[in-house]
Amino acid sequence: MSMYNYVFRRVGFMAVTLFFVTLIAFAVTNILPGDVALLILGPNATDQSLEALQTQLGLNRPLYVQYIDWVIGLLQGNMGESLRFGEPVARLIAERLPRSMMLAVAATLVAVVLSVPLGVYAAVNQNEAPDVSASMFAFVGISMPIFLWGLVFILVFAVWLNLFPTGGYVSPSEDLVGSLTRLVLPAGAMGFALTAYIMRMTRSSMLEVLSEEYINLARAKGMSQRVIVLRHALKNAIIPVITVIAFQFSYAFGGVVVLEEVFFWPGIGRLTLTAIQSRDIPLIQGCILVVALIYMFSNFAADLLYAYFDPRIRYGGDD
Amino acid sequence: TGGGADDGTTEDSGSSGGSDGTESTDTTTASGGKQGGTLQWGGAVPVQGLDPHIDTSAASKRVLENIYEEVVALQDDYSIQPHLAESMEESDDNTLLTFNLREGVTFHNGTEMTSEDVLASYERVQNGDYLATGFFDHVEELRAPDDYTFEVQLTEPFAPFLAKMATAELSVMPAENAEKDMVEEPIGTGPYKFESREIETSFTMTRNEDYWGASDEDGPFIDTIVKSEVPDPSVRLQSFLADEYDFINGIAPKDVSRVEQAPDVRFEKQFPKSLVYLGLNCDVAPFDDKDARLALDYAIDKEKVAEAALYGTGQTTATPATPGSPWVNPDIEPRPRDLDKAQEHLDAAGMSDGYTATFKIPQSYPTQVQAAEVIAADAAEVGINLEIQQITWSTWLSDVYSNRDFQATTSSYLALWYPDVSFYKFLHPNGAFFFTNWVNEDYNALVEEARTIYDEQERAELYHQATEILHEDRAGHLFLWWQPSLYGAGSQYKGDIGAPDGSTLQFADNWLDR
Amino acid sequence: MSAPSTATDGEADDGPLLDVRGLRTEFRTESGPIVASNEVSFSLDRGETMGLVGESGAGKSVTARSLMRLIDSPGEITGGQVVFNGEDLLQKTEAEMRDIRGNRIAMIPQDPMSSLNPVMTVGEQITETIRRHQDVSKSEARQLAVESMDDVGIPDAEERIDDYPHEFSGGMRQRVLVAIGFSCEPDLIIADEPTTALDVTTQAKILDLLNEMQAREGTAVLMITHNLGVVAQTCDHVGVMYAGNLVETAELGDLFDRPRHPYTRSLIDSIPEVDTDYDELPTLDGAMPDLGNLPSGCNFAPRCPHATEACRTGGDPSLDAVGDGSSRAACLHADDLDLSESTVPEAGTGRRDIDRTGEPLFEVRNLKKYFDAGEGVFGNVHLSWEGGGLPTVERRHVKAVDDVSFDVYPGETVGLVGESGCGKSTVARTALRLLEPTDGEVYFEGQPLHELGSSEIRSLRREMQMIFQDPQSSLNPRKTVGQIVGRAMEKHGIATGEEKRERVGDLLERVGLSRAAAGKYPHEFSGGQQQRVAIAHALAVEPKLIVCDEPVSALDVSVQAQILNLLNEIQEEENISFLFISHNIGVIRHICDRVAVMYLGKIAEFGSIEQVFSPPFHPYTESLLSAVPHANPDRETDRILLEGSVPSPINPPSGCPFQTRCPKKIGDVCEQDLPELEAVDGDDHYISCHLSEAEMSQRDSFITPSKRAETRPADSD
Amino acid sequence: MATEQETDRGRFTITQSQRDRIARFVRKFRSNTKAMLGFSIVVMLVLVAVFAPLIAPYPIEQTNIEDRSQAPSVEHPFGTDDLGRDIFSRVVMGSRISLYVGFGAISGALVVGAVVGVVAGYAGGLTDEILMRVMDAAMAFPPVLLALTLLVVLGPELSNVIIALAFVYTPYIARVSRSAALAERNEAYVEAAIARGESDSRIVFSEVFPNCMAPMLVQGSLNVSFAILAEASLSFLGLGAQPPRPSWGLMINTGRGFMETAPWMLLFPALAIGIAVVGFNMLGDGLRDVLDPKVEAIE
Ligand SMILES: Nc1ncnc2c1ncn2[C@@H]1O[C@H](COP(=O)(O)OP(=O)(O)OP(=O)(O)O)[C@@H](O)[C@H]1O
Ligand SMILES: Nc1ncnc2c1ncn2[C@@H]1O[C@H](COP(=O)(O)OP(=O)(O)OP(=O)(O)O)[C@@H](O)[C@H]1O
Ligand SMILES: [Mg+2]
Ligand SMILES: [Mg+2]
Repeated sequence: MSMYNYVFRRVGFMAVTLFFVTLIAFAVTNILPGDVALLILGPNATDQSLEALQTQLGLNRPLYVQYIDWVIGLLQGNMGESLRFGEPVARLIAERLPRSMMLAVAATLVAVVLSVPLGVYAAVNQNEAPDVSASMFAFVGISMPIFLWGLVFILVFAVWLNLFPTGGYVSPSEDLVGSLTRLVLPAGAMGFALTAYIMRMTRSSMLEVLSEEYINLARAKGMSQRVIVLRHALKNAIIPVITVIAFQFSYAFGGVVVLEEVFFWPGIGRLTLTAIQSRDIPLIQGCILVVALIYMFSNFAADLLYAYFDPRIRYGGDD
Repeated sequence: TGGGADDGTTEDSGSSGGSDGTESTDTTTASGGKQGGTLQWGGAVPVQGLDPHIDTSAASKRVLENIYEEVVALQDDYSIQPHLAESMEESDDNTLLTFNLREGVTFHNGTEMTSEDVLASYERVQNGDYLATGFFDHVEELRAPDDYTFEVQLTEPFAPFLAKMATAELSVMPAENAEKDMVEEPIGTGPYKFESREIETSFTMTRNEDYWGASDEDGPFIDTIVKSEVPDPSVRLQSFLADEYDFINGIAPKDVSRVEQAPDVRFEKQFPKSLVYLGLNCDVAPFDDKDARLALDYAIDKEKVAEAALYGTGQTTATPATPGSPWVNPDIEPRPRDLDKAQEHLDAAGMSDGYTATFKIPQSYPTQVQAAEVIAADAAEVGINLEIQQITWSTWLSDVYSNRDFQATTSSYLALWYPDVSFYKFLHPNGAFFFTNWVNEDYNALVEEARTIYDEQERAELYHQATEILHEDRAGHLFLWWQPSLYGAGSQYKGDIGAPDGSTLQFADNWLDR
Repeated sequence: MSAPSTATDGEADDGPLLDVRGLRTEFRTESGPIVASNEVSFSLDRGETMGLVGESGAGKSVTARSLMRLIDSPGEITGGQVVFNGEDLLQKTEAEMRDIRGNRIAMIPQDPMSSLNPVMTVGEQITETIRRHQDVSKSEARQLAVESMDDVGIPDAEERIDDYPHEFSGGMRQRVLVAIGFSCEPDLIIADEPTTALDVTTQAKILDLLNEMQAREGTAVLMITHNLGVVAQTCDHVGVMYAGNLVETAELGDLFDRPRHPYTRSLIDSIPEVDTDYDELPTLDGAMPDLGNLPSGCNFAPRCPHATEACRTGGDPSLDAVGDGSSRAACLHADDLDLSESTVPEAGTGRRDIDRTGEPLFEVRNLKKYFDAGEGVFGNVHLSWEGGGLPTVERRHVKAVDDVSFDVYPGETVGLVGESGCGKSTVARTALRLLEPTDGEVYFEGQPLHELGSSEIRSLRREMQMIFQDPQSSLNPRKTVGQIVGRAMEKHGIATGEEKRERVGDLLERVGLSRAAAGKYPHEFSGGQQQRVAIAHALAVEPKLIVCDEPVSALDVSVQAQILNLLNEIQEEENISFLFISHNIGVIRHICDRVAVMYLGKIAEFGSIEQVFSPPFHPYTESLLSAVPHANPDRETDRILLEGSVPSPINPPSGCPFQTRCPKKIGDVCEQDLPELEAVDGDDHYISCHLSEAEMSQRDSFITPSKRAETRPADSD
Repeated sequence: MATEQETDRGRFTITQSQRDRIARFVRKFRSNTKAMLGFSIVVMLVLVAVFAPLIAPYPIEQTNIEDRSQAPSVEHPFGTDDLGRDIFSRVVMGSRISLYVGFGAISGALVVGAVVGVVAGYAGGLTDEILMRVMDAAMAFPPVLLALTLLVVLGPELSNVIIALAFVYTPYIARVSRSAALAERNEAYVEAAIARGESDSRIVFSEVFPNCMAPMLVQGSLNVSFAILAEASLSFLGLGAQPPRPSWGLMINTGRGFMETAPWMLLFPALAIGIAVVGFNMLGDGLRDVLDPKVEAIE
């Protein structure tokens, strides 16, 4: 019952946010300097042909009309055509998105696998050696820009140790092993950088939960430390962590912009960068919109997971 | 706009269609000695458009030159010889060009090439809006009197036309394709066939089994060529050294010594590839003042700039003419650094304390960024404050080139083996790539005249004079250096690397010896 | 059910079940060590109940947790013995302790809302205890859990066992906690304020349950509370704690008849009792000292009316037997003092009469306030899946206040009483237009507040002030007391500059603080002092009406009495009217002239104190009054225990809102018709009920005015 | 808005209890290792930045090709870069850029974010809903990506980097200050102020705002480190600080090409960034521990 209401409400929020997302995406790209028509026609174009193309593309209509048209197009699944590639934006994105997804998911997995146990361990041993070293580890992870970790990982694991390829992408359907070996370094580098935040959240969430009354009661019931930590505390502590994980997942999509460049991973990050560098406005709009959508949907998924983990929401206790 | 262009300006840009597909699987079949194998190529700049008539980028040409061919072709000695034509004739007044086409040349789609196809390809350019369209202002008529004869009737003697015919801008495609505005799947007659590509990711070509020119000596040998797009030079080099590629292009000058020292690696250098220059906008202050330009010229130590950026792989110059060609004026040298003279010119310009100007550098060229830093540091010593702004290539195109909204910039031309391009396209107000706003009527008259002259000696004389004017008047193009193409290949990679024009690649006579 | 007891039966039968000797627990804090439990000694026999009372921070909980060795860093048990079943628990290993916790010694915590793990079903939380300590299978454990839920009176235990805690009401959750406590048939249960967080009606039920369970299982109980009423109703023995020490222990009767420690006396006296009538509550000045900074003599000496020079020096006295009764006290003068008499002055004259002939100062007519249910702008939009097919969208409202009318005359105190969530605070806020009313009219001195614009309202605010429940939260932590109080004067142009400072100083003295308090920040004061600052803030603008929303609920009894006295005093001097909200019947009884009893957003009964506390009663009023625990062990009230819990204000029941729980429900009429609030016995007593007056008058009055002495039977010695 | 008590004694004299408050804060702060370490690093950075011209032994822009890519030595403790410039001097001067960007961007974000957040949190209802949805929407774009796009619009200048990053981090601050304001909104002192007849704007800025500062400070401090990292990423992509400015990000970008031949070109600027980022992170973390009563209760 209440779960439906909860979802219903989240969808409502998302719709409003989505509206602003499209507005921002449109606004930001439409103040980009550089004449689209000129970019299409190239430097040799004449003034007449420029003007003709501008009219043809509808570039000299009022902005709000262009916005409405764009949104209507979006609703019909039409994101326009890339100026740079001359292909439908949607197709370009659809081709690359799964790869970035693969990278972001793998990175998030690496981060979660590293950080959640570490955070729990740190919280349980608060202010002691394990806590301090976990913090240190986390600090190292966030102390450098992600691309630098990418470079370091390449140098160490690919060039010096020659364990993994330096980069590139192979489709898993073609060559699963090759695909996975190429995934290791970028996912590792990004996962490493994401670890800190998730760990920090796990730790503080865990600390908070450990000071809850029901934990005291569990101890008063004679439960062992292990049961208390794993059964009573973690289940509660993980709930806010989910939000952070979702956030980091979408953050990973931001990180891929640079990281994909380093590992020449042909995902949406590189596409976006190309689009920005060549001022391919429809493509920029499409890319940042899609990345923003991923943010929104991963948050939405987090909200659902949240509800799944938290029976108060699942069975409606909030109203 | 007048005048076509030979090569584009740099190795970027372009807008054109393309197609996509998935990568093919590697199948290495060795049938006899050199034949077979898959070449893994770590490429510097991603392949751009696939329409040879419109795409200006060298990156596209590096692959398209293996797929498309032209009626005539450039040779290593910069001479032009018939290629798809068996022979050619020029009338005495140089206005009628007659070509006897080869028989038995087939396109990749299996149809035979005839003069219809050549005619259709040329008419496409003539009637469309392509790179070489401007050259057809000098064409009176195109004719295909029979299946294997093709004629070009010029309105007047126009030397650059034949040279243009040797470039991809006039490559031959099937008539049915020539009717299309945009070619998405390239079909040519060349030794390699287009297989598939994924934009910004990879490009695959396969050997053309039915290539008309196939031979045991000249290939083509390699079955499949896979170009992986790896724009970052460090990453590319690292991957190459980790044996992930047989071959890479675009080695950064700073890494040359590393590649040279690496075991089992072939280092190849092809000089010259391109000319890098400092562009000054002669329409706006401060560079509308010749003395201000000269002050900057004297302030810069060009040897040092070239050394800083190129690590000894390049060569400074004061002329746009290709080194070693007859067009080079041997008497003109780059101005040596002389701070006193610089100050004199500043005084003359009424800017004794120097001046400030923005310095827009396309960020995708690390050598130019490095050079800019040294130039700015040198200039600062006489009070000339150049504020570096890194900009993207498209910003460069729209702001600097198109709107001419800049004060100083750097850019490059690809190897300009044909002098008209060097002297006309960039420096004549009617040139296709004129943007520094430097106008000198004497100079213009000289380069215009040169276009109609077929005698090498005579033309060279005109270009030598033009160079003098460029130098004395301190044109908006302040030439910095000529730089080479730098390639690395595994020791298994055999054959000559590169193409006569210095910037593209021809793989036909290359093979893999694994 | 063989519990692995650590003691042999023989041993256990010898001594007391629990013998605590010189227990000492310290906390190391930044500002030095705090001894939260100092030399605490007491013993407890099998099946007995001992109460541990004292003000907040006295060390009750720390003592209880020390018994179970549940003290965490930075705390540490630094001395003493806890002999349980003949064995010293302090010598046991952690693993051995784990076998005892929840098994031989169980705990019932204070707050049912936060003591159950929200992500585990109640069943899981009960069975895990059982399986931890008993060698039973999963299904057996589940069966046992169902039984124990049955035992504590959770209906439909079989179905509800898989529910999550939030699906239970507060009272039901407390039952679950009781079930967990008793699930392994422990020898000792430590109940730390098990009913403090509950409404009176629920509290009464839980106390009954505890008594019943204890009687059945023969379990000993250590009952921690600050409510002497609870002690009087449940305990055999009492220990009184003050500043980390046990200052008196005695059998229940002895403690109330003849307290031996002056602190105990004051504690008993400070409680406003429902059945007595006094002008001024006896108070205990000052507050409990900071445990990190104890006085050099007897800890209580600074507040003690009987303190002598000897008390102020020479350390804290030890707990020694006094007289020939069961009492032990830690007082130098325990033998000399006779504290059997209350220090309360002779029964008072009651509250002065109010002239209600003129216009009321404040009048509320048919006030309604509906909130959007849920959070956020879309919060109240609700998908309804009823009726099958496609869901329909509804907007849902919390009917927090639904048609409430009352008035307040100058100089009068009108009380609003009712259980948590019935809408008291909302009435107050809406009437003052801190919230926009959904409907209804509010007049202040004849001016229609509901029609005024926001700037007019703002200037009227000078006349109407508010005091809140949580004094700490009602004072901006970043401003000094002087700034807070002075701001109000400045705002309404009462005084500025030097004059303002002067007045602030006067005002602070008026509410019992020093002038120097103006320069301090709120956090430097105790709760009681903070509430004084809040009162000064309210008084600063010389209002005619002050709305007090539970102004004393967060305070300890001794401090509570001080504040109530202060409010009464101020009213007398300034002729201010109060709208006084409380759920504490005793407090209402003491401070109000008239009272409105609220239930589910509506007024059930309205009239003067005498009228409301005497028949005829609204059935809800009756059960509310009957449920109040009296701090008098000899008094038994015939309590009416209400079934179920308060329905949701989103979907209130049809007809009479109380019909779902009413013990006197007469039938369909209650379910269908909403009773009017009608005058009974004279024109100013209103009851909203379908019952006849006779049916509502079957019980005696809850108050016997001016007969305090008579209701205290144990005066003779 | 100081009361007479304060103004009489002069604005900058502090009362005893203020002194106690500060002393308490200082004591807690000093006993928190993380906070102290972070604070020391930040102070050190600020000192280096302020005295950079005195510390740096060489001019930072003069190129010297003969001395290019020298390994660390006595004359050049951090070595020289590919144009022969002293890396130590450049790293020292670079601290100015990083701090300028970090502080500049985050001060901007703090001003706007705090106002938006506090107003939204206080006003509630539709205002809150709309403001927060806008912030959500802005947050949906990854910071570096959004900053990148903005920089293409604004042009690659340091001041634009600051503007872009301020824009990008505003929603983060707004979110934090909103939830702080929301919590404060429920405190009775706000209602007391309404009951006293205060105007909304005064309540927001004089009552609620000061109480929301702590979480904003924490978030701000963490965001400074994000901004420093983001500047590096933007420089990596060519849109941050412009050469020959000694931006750490720019130096890393150049240095990465020399990772194997002249690793010091990368190492020292990277270390500098790492230290700065860790410093601000620790400071933020530590501040959170010190300022958050809940954490205090736990520890
Ligand atoms: N973890 C701790 N750290 C420091 N001091 C503590 C800690 N726990 C308790 N104390 C101190 O011990 C004293 C006694 O606390 P305790 O919780 O036992 O009081 P209480 O009598 O149960 O009060 P209440 O009625 O408020 O529950 C308090 O003054 C408190 O300051
Ligand atoms: N701002 C609000 N939004 C939605 N519902 C509210 C709001 N404020 C109060 N309510 C609801 O209105 C009802 C009455 O609340 P109110 O605070 O007036 O009760 P109360 O009698 O003062 O209770 P308590 O004794 O717990 O203070 C409750 O169900 C509460 O949940
Ligand atoms: Mg307690
Ligand atoms: Mg209330």
